[in-house]
Amino acid sequence: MNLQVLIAPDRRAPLPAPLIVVEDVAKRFVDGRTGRVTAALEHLSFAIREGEFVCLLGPSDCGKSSVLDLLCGFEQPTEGRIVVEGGPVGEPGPDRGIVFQEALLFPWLSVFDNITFAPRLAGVPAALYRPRAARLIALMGLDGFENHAPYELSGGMRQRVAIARAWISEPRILLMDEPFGALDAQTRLAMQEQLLIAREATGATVLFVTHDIEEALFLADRILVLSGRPGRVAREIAVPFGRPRHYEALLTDARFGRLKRQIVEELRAG
Amino acid sequence: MNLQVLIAPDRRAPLPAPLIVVEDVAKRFVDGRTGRVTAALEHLSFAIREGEFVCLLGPSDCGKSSVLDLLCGFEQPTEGRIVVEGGPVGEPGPDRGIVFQEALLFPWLSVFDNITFAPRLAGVPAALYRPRAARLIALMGLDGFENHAPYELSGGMRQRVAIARAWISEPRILLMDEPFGALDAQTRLAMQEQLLIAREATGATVLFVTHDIEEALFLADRILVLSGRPGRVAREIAVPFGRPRHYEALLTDARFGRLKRQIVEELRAG
Amino acid sequence: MSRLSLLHRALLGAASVLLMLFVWEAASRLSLVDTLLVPPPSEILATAADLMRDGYRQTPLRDHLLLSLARSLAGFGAAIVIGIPLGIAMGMAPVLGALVDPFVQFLRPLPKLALIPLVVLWFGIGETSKILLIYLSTVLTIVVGAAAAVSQIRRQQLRAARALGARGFTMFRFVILPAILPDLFVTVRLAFGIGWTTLIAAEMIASEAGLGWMVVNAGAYLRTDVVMLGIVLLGATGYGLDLALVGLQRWATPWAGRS
Amino acid sequence: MSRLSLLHRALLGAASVLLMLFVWEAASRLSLVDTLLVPPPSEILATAADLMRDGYRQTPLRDHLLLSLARSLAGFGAAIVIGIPLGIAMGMAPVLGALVDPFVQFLRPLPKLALIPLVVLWFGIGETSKILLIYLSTVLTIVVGAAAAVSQIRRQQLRAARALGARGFTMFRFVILPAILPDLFVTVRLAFGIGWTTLIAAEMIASEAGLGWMVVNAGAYLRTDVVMLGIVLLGATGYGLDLALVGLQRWATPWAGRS
Amino acid sequence: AQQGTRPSVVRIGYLTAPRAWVIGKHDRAFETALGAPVEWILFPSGGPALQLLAAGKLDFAIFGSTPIAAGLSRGLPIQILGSPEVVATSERLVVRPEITQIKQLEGKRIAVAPSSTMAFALEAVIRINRLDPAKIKRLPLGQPETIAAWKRGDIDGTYINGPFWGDLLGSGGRQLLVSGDLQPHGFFFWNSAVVRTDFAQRFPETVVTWLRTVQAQFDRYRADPEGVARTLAEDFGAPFEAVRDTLAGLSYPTFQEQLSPKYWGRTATASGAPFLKALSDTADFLAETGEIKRGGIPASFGPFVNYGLLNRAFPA
Ligand SMILES: Nc1ncnc2c1ncn2[C@@H]1O[C@H](COP(=O)(O)OP(=O)(O)OP(=O)(O)O)[C@@H](O)[C@H]1O
Ligand SMILES: Nc1ncnc2c1ncn2[C@@H]1O[C@H](COP(=O)(O)OP(=O)(O)OP(=O)(O)O)[C@@H](O)[C@H]1O
Ligand SMILES: [Mg+2]
Ligand SMILES: [Mg+2]
Repeated sequence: MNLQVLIAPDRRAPLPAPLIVVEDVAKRFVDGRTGRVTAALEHLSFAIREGEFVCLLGPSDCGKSSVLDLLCGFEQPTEGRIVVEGGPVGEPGPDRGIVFQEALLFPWLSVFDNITFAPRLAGVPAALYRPRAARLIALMGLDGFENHAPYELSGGMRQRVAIARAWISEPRILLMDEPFGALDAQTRLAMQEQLLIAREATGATVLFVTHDIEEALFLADRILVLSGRPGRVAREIAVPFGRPRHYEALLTDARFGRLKRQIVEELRAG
Repeated sequence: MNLQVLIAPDRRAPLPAPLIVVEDVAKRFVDGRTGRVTAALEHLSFAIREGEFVCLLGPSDCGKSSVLDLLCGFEQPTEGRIVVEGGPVGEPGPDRGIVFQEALLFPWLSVFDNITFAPRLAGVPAALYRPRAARLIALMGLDGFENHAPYELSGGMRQRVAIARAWISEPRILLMDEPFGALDAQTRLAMQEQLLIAREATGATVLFVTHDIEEALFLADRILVLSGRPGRVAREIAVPFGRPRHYEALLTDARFGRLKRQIVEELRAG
Repeated sequence: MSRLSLLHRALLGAASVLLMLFVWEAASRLSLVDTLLVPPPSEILATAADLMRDGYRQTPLRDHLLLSLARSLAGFGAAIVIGIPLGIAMGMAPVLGALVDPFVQFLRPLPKLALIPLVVLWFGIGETSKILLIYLSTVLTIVVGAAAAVSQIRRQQLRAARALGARGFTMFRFVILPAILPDLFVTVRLAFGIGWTTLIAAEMIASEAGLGWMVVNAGAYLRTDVVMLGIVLLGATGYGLDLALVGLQRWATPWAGRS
Repeated sequence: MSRLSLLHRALLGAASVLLMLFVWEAASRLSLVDTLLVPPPSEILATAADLMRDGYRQTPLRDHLLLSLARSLAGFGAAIVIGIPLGIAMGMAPVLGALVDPFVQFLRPLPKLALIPLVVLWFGIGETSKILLIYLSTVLTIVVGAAAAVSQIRRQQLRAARALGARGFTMFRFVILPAILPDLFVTVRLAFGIGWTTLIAAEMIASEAGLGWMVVNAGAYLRTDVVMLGIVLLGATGYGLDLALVGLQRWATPWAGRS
Repeated sequence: AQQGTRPSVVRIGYLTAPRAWVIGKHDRAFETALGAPVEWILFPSGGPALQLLAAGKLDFAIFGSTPIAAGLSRGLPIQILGSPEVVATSERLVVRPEITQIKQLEGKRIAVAPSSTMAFALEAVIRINRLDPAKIKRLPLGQPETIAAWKRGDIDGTYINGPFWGDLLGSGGRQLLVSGDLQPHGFFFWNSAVVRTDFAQRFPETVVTWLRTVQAQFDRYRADPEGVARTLAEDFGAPFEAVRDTLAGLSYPTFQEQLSPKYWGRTATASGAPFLKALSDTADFLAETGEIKRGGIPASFGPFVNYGLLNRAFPA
């Protein structure tokens, strides 16, 4: 399971500039019929440098998914400004890999066709995407399910297909919304390790939403802890561990337990 | 958050008889067009006594959701026999509370109407279900969202509404498929505690699917560890902790760590 | 896809209609179209003024319109009230569906003109027959649309409903009906178009008023100005009713596309 | 809801049709229905045998049927090929939709009989006009159905597609079209019913063959046996085509209700 | 094509109902005579015929005087070429047996096919017998529907053409009168031959030949009514008796007769020949009921009759 799926030269810049800037953003949803306002985010500010791995951690409904929607350009901020790659947020494309909280597979496509959707659309030759797809299918434990329809999959399988579908294009920016939420501990660990390996290879910038503190500590360069709704950055934590990381080693690291407790308290307070 | 939601006399029998019996069950799915067979379960056998709290633990796609579908009568076993409450599996009703892996809320109903769906259908007077619904809404942290539509909720909120919707009828049997999967650690812990309290009060029999070993150890009387696909019971573990349980206490309990490691190994082997 | 506000839609629509009318009038003036068969908008307008003042065959223009509307809405209302439950029942109970389906599918594509003698034989020449013909032409479409919509509800959603105790009527009323509501609106819009189309056939039964009758009658005498006026009124009324249905749909099914 | 196999459906349907035919024949023999206007099945069968041998107005019965089928399928095929992309485009681009909508909604509910003079004026009395009339009556329904289906696709699904690079044509071809396929089948079934209904109107344009023409022509001579035979053939063919569409739908959209 | 040359195709419209002259379609008599291919175009009633003519899809047609009066009042560019078929017994007023006198029609419900010569004939009956038009409920109803309504007892009578009256008379209906009975009162109902004006201008010779050919067909019918009826019945897939009776229900004055002062005369006179006057009466009646605009009715229909070509085809 230690395949290097996404093979590309290390593009990590020597002096990384902010790739994503979120400045004093508020997002309020107005119900079309009643006019009722739900504030999801208020005064949210953060920046992500190129090549950084940032985890967004926060309680349920604090606005994590809303942040991703804003960064993808699916929603517009009610207030504030968002800059991605030096400009306004454009339409997302396969260079920005997105894993939604739901799998959102195309029900009319097989597992294989779902995974290869983006390269096929982009006209990438089959000779190029086929081996990549095969490796991802093996990696995701989907062997033998290539021709299954999405409705024939288990919940966790669907999520894995969605991950493979986003990864196959080797995106420079990865936005992932609780991608490993429906996976058991072992599968999840394998996925986490693969994600780190792939990131190492491509130098992709990752914004990773999770509600699992240990996961955030294992993966991230930096953790943004959001407050409860309406979300804003309650705390920013630089993760001190070097890379590559090993889960077993981390568990015995004193800083790991301390940071975890710190975050738990932060979350409890927010 | 320590409300006793489901108030009912303790119906736990002194000598509990098996309420659910699964005997050598196989479940294979046949693709309607290609005839391709996917074996989800093979030689699955277990029994659950009345009032028991059993966790179903297993890797992704080992057939956990399929087991619930069989117990609900939504699917028929390809082989083997299932007995629920002494008879064949009947249509599920509100006396059997089910929380699906997906929230499956009714999109045309508000949060409140989703939660009170079953009692309203059953003709329970509003005076009776309203206070129960109010307590559940508070418990689930949904205050102020009573009139929101499901599509205005976050992923975790949707799951909490689905849980409230199943709990409001105080079911004698609770079948839950990774109900707390999309929740952050803190919310999840609160939910787990509430589930135990409610169960204590009603004496409900619970079958709880999870991929989280600690969750299983915290909640269950007994854990059924399933093998990888096709699933069968690889191991049965009686959880030795007394009740009421406290998470902090468990974490320091030596048996907790040992059991956890045991299960991890079991899963890795399966 | 993104939505325009209804006002915005209406303005854009009005603009494109005005442009079309302008082109039509210009084409007539330049003799690019035959004005005997296709009178220009100005002449149609004059005829409209005429008929509003004097009526067409003793009946004021407004009454022709109202009578046709009343007939359609009666037939259409009955079709909704009967067609939706029947369609849902056929969708919910496949055996019932299989038994009734041949009749529905047999009758549905039948030209309603061909049914006129039978309708008269069994239901006479009064309003009943006219309304019945409109009813027949819409109810079958609604039945098919409703039954098809039922078969597209997510199974998991239905399982969730069953697990919460929904059965038979409660399943129909509280789960299936709302679940197919967005689809039903489409079906009802399509069915309404069909019903309105049938107006002419319906008003061939011993009518002396109504837009459909007016169009046929005027056509027999080459009163193409009246025919065109009738067509414009039929089309515009149909369009107006469709707009109303779309507005109702937006209001009634805010979750469509977001469930 | 659970599905019956197509064979099972067909058997149940056949049983209920046979029962109906039996009741009809019995009612005729007992003089409960007027046999002049409603000849019994046995007489219709005799007429069918007659017309198969000698033809109706020099044209074999089979050719009437085939001609009508060819006309409908041509109009209908054109309607599908043009209506689906147009409807989807209107659904995808709301401004386009708002501009075109008035014409679609105006034309859609227009009785096709009323359009015959215009169609004849612009397209003559040949096959073009007949096919055009059937085309017109179906394409607008398909456009509306397709546009409405687009607006019901889950937004999140479209977002996922956009995130994977689907835009414009690729969005249309690889996402929207398959996403609305189950709905499209329903729309097409409903539209086909409408197109078949229009056959009579279409074959009123200077025809000398075709089922619709046969029904109208025989009516003028009180040949109710031929009229009834025509009705039965029209209905049965419509039913058969609908069955074929349902079969195709099941085969083509196995995910319907399970996405 | 230049004036005087032959048209590349001649388009002839004919009614769904059986007509004697259509026997010429059966043996291609028109093709032979005209020396040009002929397209036979079927239309179900006068209204569609007007539309086909207006759209320029027909060159010749023979159909009812009522729609022709309406079409001319709308400025339809056609010319009248006589009246080879005059309604005699083919259209009849049939009522319930208890109605024995025309006066009893008051308070009754009479079905009549809308915008047909019969609708006009019913009005003539009312006028001739000084009935109160307000007291007679006239129901516009197609013929098969009329049969159905009769069987239900929804109507008390109908002015109807063959073969439909056959069944009504067979089931106890009483025939009060036929259209021919109205002729002494100056009410004529007939089918005119018409030609598109521009066609007549471009191909006068063809019009002349066509007229003679039409006359030849009627002559054939007169010589052998049964044989023509049989051939037509086979062609039309209609019962022989129905065709025979329908054909026999019309009278067929020759063109020579039509050009006599009893019908059209040989020139457009100011006083108006009976048929010209009947055409004006028809138009007036239509204007009265609101079907056509009074302003559109020509002072005389004389200018719309192509006396020139008629005289050339059938010199006195
Ligand atoms: N379309 C919408 N209309 C109204 N309110 C919305 C909408 N989308 C999100 N919200 C609200 O915004 C808040 C944040 O939602 P969001 O989905 O971003 O939370 P989240 O942090 O992703 O939660 P979870 O961990 O449960 O997925 C919630 O209170 C939710 O109700
Ligand atoms: N309708 C179906 N048709 C074909 N195969 C199916 C169907 N439903 C489930 N399966 C297969 O059965 C196996 C078990 O699925 P199930 O959903 O029970 O797994 P699970 O243990 O719940 O997994 P997860 O934790 O990922 O939700 C999977 O391999 C899946 O592909
Ligand atoms: Mg979320
Ligand atoms: Mg599962």
